[in-house]
Amino acid sequence: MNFDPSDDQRLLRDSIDRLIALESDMAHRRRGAALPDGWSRELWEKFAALGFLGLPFAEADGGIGGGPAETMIVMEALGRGLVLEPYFATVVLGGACLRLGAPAALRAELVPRIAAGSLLLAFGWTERQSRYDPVDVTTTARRDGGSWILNGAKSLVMHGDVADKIIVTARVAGGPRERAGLGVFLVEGASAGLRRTAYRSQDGIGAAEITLEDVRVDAQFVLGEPGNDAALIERVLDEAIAARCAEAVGVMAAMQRLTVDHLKTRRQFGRPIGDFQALQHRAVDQLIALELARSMALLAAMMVDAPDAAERRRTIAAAKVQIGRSGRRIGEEAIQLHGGIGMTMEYEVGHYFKRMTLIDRSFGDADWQLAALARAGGLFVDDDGD
Amino acid sequence: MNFDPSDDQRLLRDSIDRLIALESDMAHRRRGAALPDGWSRELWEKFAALGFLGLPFAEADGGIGGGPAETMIVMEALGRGLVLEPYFATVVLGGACLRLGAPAALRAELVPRIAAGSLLLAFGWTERQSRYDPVDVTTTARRDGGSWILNGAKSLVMHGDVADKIIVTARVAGGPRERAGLGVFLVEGASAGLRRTAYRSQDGIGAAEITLEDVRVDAQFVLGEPGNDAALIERVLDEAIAARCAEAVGVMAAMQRLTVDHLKTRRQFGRPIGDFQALQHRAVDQLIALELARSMALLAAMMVDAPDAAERRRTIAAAKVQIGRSGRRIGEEAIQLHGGIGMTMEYEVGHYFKRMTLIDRSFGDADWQLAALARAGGLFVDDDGD
Amino acid sequence: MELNFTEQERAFRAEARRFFRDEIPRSIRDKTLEGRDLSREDLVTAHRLMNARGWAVPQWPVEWGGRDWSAVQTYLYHDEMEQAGVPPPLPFNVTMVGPVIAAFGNDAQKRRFLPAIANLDLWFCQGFSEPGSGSDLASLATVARRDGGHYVVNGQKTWTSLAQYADWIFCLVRTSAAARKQEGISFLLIDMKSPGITWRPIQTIDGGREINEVFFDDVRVPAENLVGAENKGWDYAKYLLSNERTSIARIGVSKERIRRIKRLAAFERAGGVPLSEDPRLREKIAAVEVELKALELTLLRAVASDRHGSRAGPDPFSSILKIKGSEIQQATTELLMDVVGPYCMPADPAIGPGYAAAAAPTYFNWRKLSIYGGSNEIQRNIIAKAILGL
Amino acid sequence: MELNFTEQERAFRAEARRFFRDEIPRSIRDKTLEGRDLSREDLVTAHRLMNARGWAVPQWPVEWGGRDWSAVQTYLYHDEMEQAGVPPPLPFNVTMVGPVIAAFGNDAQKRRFLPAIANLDLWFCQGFSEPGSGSDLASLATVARRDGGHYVVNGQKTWTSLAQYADWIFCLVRTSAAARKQEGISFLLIDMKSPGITWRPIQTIDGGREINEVFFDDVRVPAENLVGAENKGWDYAKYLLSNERTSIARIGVSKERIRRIKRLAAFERAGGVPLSEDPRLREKIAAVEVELKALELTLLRAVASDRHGSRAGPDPFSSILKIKGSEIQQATTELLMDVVGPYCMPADPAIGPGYAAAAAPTYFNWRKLSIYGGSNEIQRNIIAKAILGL
Repeated sequence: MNFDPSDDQRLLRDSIDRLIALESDMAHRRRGAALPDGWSRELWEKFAALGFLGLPFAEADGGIGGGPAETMIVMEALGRGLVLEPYFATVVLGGACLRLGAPAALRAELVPRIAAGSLLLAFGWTERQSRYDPVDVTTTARRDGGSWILNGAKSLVMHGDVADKIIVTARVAGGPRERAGLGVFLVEGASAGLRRTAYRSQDGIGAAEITLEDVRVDAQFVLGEPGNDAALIERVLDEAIAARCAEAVGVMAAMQRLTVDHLKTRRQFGRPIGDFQALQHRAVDQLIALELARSMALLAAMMVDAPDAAERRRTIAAAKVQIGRSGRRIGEEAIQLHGGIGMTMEYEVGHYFKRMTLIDRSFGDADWQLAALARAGGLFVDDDGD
Repeated sequence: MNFDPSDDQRLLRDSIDRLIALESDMAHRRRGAALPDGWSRELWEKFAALGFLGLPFAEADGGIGGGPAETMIVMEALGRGLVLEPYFATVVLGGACLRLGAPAALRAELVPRIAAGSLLLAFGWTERQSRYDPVDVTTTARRDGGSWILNGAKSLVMHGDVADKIIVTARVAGGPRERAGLGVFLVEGASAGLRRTAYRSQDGIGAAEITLEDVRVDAQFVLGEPGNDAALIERVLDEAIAARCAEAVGVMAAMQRLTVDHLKTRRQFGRPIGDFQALQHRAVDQLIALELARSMALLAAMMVDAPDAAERRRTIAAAKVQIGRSGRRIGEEAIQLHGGIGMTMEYEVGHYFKRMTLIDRSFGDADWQLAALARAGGLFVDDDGD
Repeated sequence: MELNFTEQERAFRAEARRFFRDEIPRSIRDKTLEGRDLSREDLVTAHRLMNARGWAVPQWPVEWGGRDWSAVQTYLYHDEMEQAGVPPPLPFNVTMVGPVIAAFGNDAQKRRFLPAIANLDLWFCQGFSEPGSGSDLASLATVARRDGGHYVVNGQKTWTSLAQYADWIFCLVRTSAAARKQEGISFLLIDMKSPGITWRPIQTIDGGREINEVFFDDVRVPAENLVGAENKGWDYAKYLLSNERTSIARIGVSKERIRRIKRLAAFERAGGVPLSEDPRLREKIAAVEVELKALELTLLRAVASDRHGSRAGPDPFSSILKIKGSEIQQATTELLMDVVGPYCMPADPAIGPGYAAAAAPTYFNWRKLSIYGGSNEIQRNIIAKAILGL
Repeated sequence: MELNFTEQERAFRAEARRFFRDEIPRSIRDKTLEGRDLSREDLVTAHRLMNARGWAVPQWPVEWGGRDWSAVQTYLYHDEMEQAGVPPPLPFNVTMVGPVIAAFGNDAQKRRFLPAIANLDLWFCQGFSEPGSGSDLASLATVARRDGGHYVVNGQKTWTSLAQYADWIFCLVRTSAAARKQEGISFLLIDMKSPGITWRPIQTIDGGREINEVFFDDVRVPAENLVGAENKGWDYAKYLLSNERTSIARIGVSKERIRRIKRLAAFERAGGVPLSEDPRLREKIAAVEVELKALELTLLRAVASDRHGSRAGPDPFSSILKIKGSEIQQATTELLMDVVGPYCMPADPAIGPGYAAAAAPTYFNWRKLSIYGGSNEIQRNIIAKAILGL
């Protein structure tokens, strides 16, 4: 057991940190947000040039061959920088769908384009009624000769506004909320019958509602094995959650640092407010919440590849619970300890607070994941060897 | 609306306060606890002489005619004094059973004896499997001519060790946990077939496990209307809960006062520890918890007589939730802020902490009552006029 | 002890309920209830309807339009107003500057300002906080230098709500560099159209543009606009802030929000079952209801023992109401997010059910409740000192 | 980054598990797991079995019986010991006085004491706290006056656990009235049979009689029993306390308790249904499990980056482990009360299921976990200063 980064990982971290420091300060973000997409294609090209966009893909497919630890390093930095670019949607979420579900030919075709920055993906897995349940799918896919015809609507598709291709879940058989009968399809964004309603989320990230009316998907764009894809979908989502946990740690660490800085510099009653013991103790509780979250984000990264899917699910649910709880506590306290200035868009901490809030509310909030964990028997089950 | 006590209530409060101050300090309590019953018959006689034992009964029955507000005043003082004597079991719980369930002749016979201090009661309503559910009764009562034959076991009967008569719930019809089919019977303590296992509770209060084997109860000792007594039992228990809420307020107020005194007198690092802002803020949170609890104890007293049983149940459940949560918080913080000394039996605060813990765990703990409240629709239902 | 409302009190509640629900336009009330923004016109309309009935300034002295209500009546009035979704009469006018002028102003000021304030013919905003003085309000640095019949004001105020609508601003300004910083502060009324005043909106994290910075650059203010005595402004400010704290509990608002959340939960489903049947959510809501009920009773205890309504002086008990009231209001914003689930995420344009749109912005915005009006930390300091004697 | 245990580490865990479960008597382990009191003999038996295997003092220097384990191994050793319900080797000997003697004692002291301490031939107790100095330990008032070849000790210690079993006591005593109170403290070893020592048990609120007051009345202590330099005792005490804090996290104890609570929940029914199927209880337990797992990983992060095992100096990170570790242990005591329900109330004789008897006493007793070893408030002060720089 060794939590220290390898030399390569250290280089990766330095590289992404440098990029974030240079290109994702508040002024850059504001400029990016004002662009038509809500983010900067220019910065995206730099991501590509530095190799970040091919990070998690196999070298054989044209990627860099990074694993969950590498993704964690990058995502934490993206959280620290409140990056608006579609890294998570394209490389992590879309990337996982391709890595785990796409046939080799399709991977060989698409991975180099992702790595080059010329292909954006999104993953539509929620629907209006589904809340956070990935098997609550009513969108249908029916076979039509060699291809599939999709009908339905996917909701809250992160970066679905800009994605060139949209990966969607659909039901090929089975009733509502049945695990059996799900499929995953790669839909061309410009398909006839696909309509998007673009919107911005509370944290400035673009997204879309997507409707599918007799949208045709050819056989080579089918991921996984239609009818049998629940496990694939859950695996992709757990991988995504682990990455979001790392992003959240970056967000929390920034809020914690900003708060301590504020306590040291803001003076009231003739001294830095960090002299007040009640505030000191609350800053300590922020730090503790951060360290617990960081630990669980690490654990989530460790478990992405775990052979036992049930154990993976339990652990990643637990990580999301801790992230949600730590994040809410750190965020609310960060605003409170900043006072009025923390409530303004002109100051950084509020932006982090909003991103953190949305991370909690995406992919199953803390309550939802806790319920899932409890149903699955909790973390310490029978005599499990540790 | 007027929360100020009337002149009579003020006199009552002064009277009980004086008695508690004189007779229920730590030294007296220690002596009482060492007696065979675990409390002082001598003090009990003073309760009688001062009229406290007849307090809630109608004057026509030989009582004083006090209502829930008067019981609240006395119970709060008993909590402040950590009284060990069986006031709650005999006068509040047993008394409510008689007032609400006994025929006039029986009341006329028994109330004067209670008021005189020569009759002790207990109420056995829980069983091994029932946890806090008063309709989960398996003890049976079957009619035998003019009398009833009881079989079964009642558990955790407060002051059941010393009670002269024990009021028990039993099932005359119906299946497990059915509301219909319950009866309430006044059992002579010396009955053939009644066996007690006496024990002391964690807070020093005596209690007993009671088994009933073909115990005969004559018709005149039947309370309520056998087969139809669920509402009576619930009414009695709600009245008891309201009284325990008041007792809890006395306990909490004592812990809060002791804590503030300790913060003012204990010196560390060259100054009273009450100078430390982190401790100040926690003492403030104790005070807030106390005031919220006091408010809900008042509300519970107001609602004991409410005509709408469902509304009464909801409100009293809510009061018990607040009492449990405030009590745990105030108690745990009181021990923590006292440090080591608070952990010792030689110092008062730990005794209060234990009593508070047991109050929470009796008559439905905070979680149980919260669940009951939520099932009943919560407190603010439709457009309820306030 | 009489622990129920009297017949008269119940009748008054019914009257208030009728008035607020029947005579304040539904379109305005719905905006409040749904967390949407109200226009200046909405606020003026509601305010003037209340004033027309004589209900805009009930807590003022009778000669200036007050009603001499009991504290319980005042409570019922607020409770019904809040539950009906009626925006309260402009607090800067009614709860803040009005009572200060009525208590400490001279006759000319009372005649000039009070009727206009009561009818919202003049809109006041508040100039207390400064970038350098938030919790430590007395450290404020905006200076008013006497120059003949005028004060010349220089400095900057911030966190000024609705300055964009305001005709006047009431300000704390430093008129003397006294030894104790509290002793050199005065309370000035300033016309927002005075040369030298500029303001700039500050966007808050919920996306709103309600608060502003206000800058004073050699602004000349007639000396007659000084309220009370020079250098005594700190006392007036404390008086004002303690009035604000009680009303900040906003129990009626929380009641209405909880009822609404429970209604909305029936429209949302999880796993095919209405969320209103989910024990977890129900218990989470019930836990907030318990605290709200406890706070309401606590307020009533304070109110019922106060025979003089809200005109009594500062009361450390009001700090308890402020702390818990703000915490409970904040808790309701989290409950609403729980109900709308992932649909709290979209911002612009709104996506998902209409009631979801305000969930996250309100959660963000209401973080202010534990910050302004004296942060909850300051309230705890007050209680520690004034009640606990620490 | 290698985020899994190595093959060797897994093998070591298995070895530790086998040893603790097969070779420490089940009767002793069950007492720990069920929250019952252990006798002196139980503690001695378990301790000596571990020492016989060379596992009583693994973190000591190798020449005195240490094992030179990696920090991960040390963690696994504690984790398996705790989960098996094995009482740890007497902490006063092994974690407290032993490492101080090994680090700061002279050769004669090491030879005389270390082997005896390691085998529990000598039982040490701790004389740090005094009635007037708890959190402010450095304000201690017990005086040791030099008189020829002896110190003469007068004063009182308190909160001394298991003094009734002890042969010796290690004490902080004041040897100089220095300007800084930390500078006049020395670290003395005192034979409990010395004339002038008396002790008195203090009953704790769980009913236990584990802690004591110890009185010193002109107790003559040979000067050779001074550890290290005179007036340098404060440094040794800080060294000692930081060792204690890490072990206080007791993650293995919490793991075992949670598993046990989940097992017991299957024996209890509410409304006819096993409590283990109640979603509310399950989620409450799961919430504690999440924090426990997070704390375990946090400890592993600290441990894995510490190549020198627990012999490294004071570490403010250990304060985090102490705070959360104590909070989680306390949370498990509430969960057990939740499971046993009203059967946490009976005390004497025990009533209800056997596993209920220790529920409330453990809840009461474990309040100490956030008080002793430097209260959680003191730990927060340490973190604020040492990590946050406030």
